[in-house]
Amino acid sequence: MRHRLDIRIGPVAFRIGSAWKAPLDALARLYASYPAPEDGLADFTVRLEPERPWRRFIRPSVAIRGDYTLADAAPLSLAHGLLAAEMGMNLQMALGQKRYLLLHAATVERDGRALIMTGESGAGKSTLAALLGERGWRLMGDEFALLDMASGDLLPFPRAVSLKNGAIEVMQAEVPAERFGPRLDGTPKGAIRHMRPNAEAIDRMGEGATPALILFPRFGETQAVRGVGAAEVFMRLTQASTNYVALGRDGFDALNRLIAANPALAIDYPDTETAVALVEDFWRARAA
Amino acid sequence: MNARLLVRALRDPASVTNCDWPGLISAARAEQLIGSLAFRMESQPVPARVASVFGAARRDAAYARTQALWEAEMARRALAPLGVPVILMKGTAFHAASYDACIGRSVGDLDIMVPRASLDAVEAALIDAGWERMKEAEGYDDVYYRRWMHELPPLIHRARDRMIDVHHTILPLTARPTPDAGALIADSVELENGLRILSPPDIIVHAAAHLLADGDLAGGLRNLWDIDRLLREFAAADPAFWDKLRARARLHQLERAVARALRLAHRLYGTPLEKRDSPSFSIADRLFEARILARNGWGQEKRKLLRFAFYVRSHWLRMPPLMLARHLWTKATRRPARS
Amino acid sequence: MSGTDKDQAGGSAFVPSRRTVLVLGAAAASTVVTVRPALAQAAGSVLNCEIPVPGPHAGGQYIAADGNLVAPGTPGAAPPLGRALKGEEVKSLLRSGTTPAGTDPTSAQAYANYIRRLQSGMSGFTCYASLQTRP
Amino acid sequence: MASPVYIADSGSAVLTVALDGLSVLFHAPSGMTHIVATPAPEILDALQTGPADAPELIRRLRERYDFEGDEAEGALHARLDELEAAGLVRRA
Repeated sequence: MRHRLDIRIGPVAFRIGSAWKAPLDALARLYASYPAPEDGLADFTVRLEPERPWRRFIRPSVAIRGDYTLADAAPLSLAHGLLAAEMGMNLQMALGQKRYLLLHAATVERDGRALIMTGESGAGKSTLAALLGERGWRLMGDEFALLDMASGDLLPFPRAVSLKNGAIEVMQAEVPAERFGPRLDGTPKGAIRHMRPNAEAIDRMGEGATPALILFPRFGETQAVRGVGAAEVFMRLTQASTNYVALGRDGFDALNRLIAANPALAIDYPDTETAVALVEDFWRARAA
Repeated sequence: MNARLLVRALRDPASVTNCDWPGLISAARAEQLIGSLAFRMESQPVPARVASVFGAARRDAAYARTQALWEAEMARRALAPLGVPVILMKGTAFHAASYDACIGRSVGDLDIMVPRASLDAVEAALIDAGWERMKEAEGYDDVYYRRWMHELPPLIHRARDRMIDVHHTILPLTARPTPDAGALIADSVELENGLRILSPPDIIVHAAAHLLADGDLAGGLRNLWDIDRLLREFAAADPAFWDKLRARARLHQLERAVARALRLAHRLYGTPLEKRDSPSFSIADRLFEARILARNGWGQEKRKLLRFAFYVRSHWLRMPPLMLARHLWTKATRRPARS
Repeated sequence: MSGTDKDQAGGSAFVPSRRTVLVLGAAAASTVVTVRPALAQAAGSVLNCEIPVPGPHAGGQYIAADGNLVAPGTPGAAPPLGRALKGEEVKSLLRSGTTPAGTDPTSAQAYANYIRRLQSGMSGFTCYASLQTRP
Repeated sequence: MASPVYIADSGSAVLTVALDGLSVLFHAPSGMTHIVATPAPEILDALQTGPADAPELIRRLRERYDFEGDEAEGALHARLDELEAAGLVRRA
């Protein structure tokens, strides 16, 4: 490949190759303060390449490929190359990660204990985690939680937060401009802007935490809280995991340990500020 | 071409110490050999990150094995009432027999072979047990399969999302060699659970036919790795193996494919051959080798023209010229396919 | 492992301490749910995907109201869409019946049913699966 | 047709964890996880004594439980079909 960039996020190292320079330049700026992987080693390779050879120049379209590729993936325009790179890394995690139990969840940490938030896309977990990450919590990740099956600890995966539509303004009010990537309008998911986590999240990205509480947040509803039974938590977490089935007995044991040791709550919230307040309340109650 | 590095690592794990690790890993993943490589490299000193990639690949291979054997078991349960011989083929067979070739071997679909006369009953029993016809096999393709192919249109299990290919011989009926399906079944070997596998020489003949007389050599590195592992094991277990292999290759009209497979395995993986097989490597052999190695360290396919030539060859092998023309015409006059 | 381990014994964990009433359930009710690989759900958030309607193997066939492929020109059936539907289009078609650009409501219904009947291994299946809401 | 005889895997092949009213099973031979509701675990347990057909299973279950409803055998067949489809029981 013509251009190459290596990035390490938490325990995972990526090698990203691209037929164009621009997407990798944008990626390098976004991940400026992240450590490089040791000796150019990588867990996964991402390739940004033209769908057909001539599409490198004529109406360039970026196909998202790599060690693991999905047949139905549609290409993105070159203007959205940064998003393509992010999607490529996520895709490797979703399809290829077999070292940790991977949960499609956001995690934040305080005093060595982690809060897991999971829900379907659009539930607001990403924004909520990003906001908590600016308000006294350490952001461990907004998209994937990595559960170490031997220790039961969660490992950070603090990739750049992917903010969509309304969430962009919410975070711009909170975070200095230099931590944002370019605003990408008209992507398949609407407007997207990436935000680099703060220095603490990056400096401590090698440091895990013990899970303490599982939340199922849902944005845009009247405020409501209910406890979630263990069987439902089990079902929801297996559905939030791309690799649960492939991990066999180890995954089964790890998930059951996680569920047995942690209370779980479903929260509906009308706006992010309410959610932050709710989280603080639960956390105090959990600590007490 | 990092496929070469992959071949070297499989052949002689100790020889790769300070190499392009990401290139090796990507090439191995693209060729579906990452599990085999991970086991080959298990006792080699490698950087920690590489060791963890290999560790995860070994875990994944264990899952692949469980899944493959379970699909075979579910097919066994579905077909047991019919009382017909059910022969496991390819990767599932290697796992079921615990041949060395199964170490780290990934398995895609379940391939089985049954007597041609039982095809309808087998298909009905599978459908009864939750397998379904795939919608895309309807219409022209379905007719084509049933009339000319060596297998039924693939079925997929509605709950487990796994495909089964039901064969009645090892090459399409339109191909020029005509393997002796009756002999394949008659000489098959029964496993403990009642399922069967082909006899060792027939396993090699089938692997060679699949690699060289049927497809376009996609996955060729893995097929040859299978052949290498199997030959080493079979030859060590049975001093008369080479004679048997020669006889079976002749019986199934696949002497050329078997001989070339042996030369390629010897060339790439150093497979020890019988003294009498002089592996002189022809220009045609070199083309096969180049096609099999057409993968770079980013996991990309290289040598597009050569790949295309082998794709055309695969159709040529399968069909007489007139039929090929009709087949391509039918395909071409359809709505242009999106890829 | 001993058979008396309360949490993890296949054998004795269900021997009740007192006589309980066992409900065998209605013939139609289901008591077994199998955890399936959830690649799809998470892929939805990492992927921009599309679904050809119908897939490349349909070869010009039409799509009946129930989503099945039928011979070209079948009355009441929708012609091939000729383009792939974007993930977001499919989502709004399936959830709220929003007709994709360039289609009429009757055809859109046929396309929706075609997509609902996609199976693993077919073009567009992964995309479709990724758009499913969770129960 | 004679009533088929069913076999379940031995207890060591299945790990069971009870979670508020339901059970999650890890079935080692398939690597699959099943979430099951009553009476599935009770049926699997009753088969641990050895293979049985439906009338025998009902006899075994009656030793431990009272039944609700009278169509026991029909409902039991439906449950056995589900367990068979999941691969948790097989026919002898």
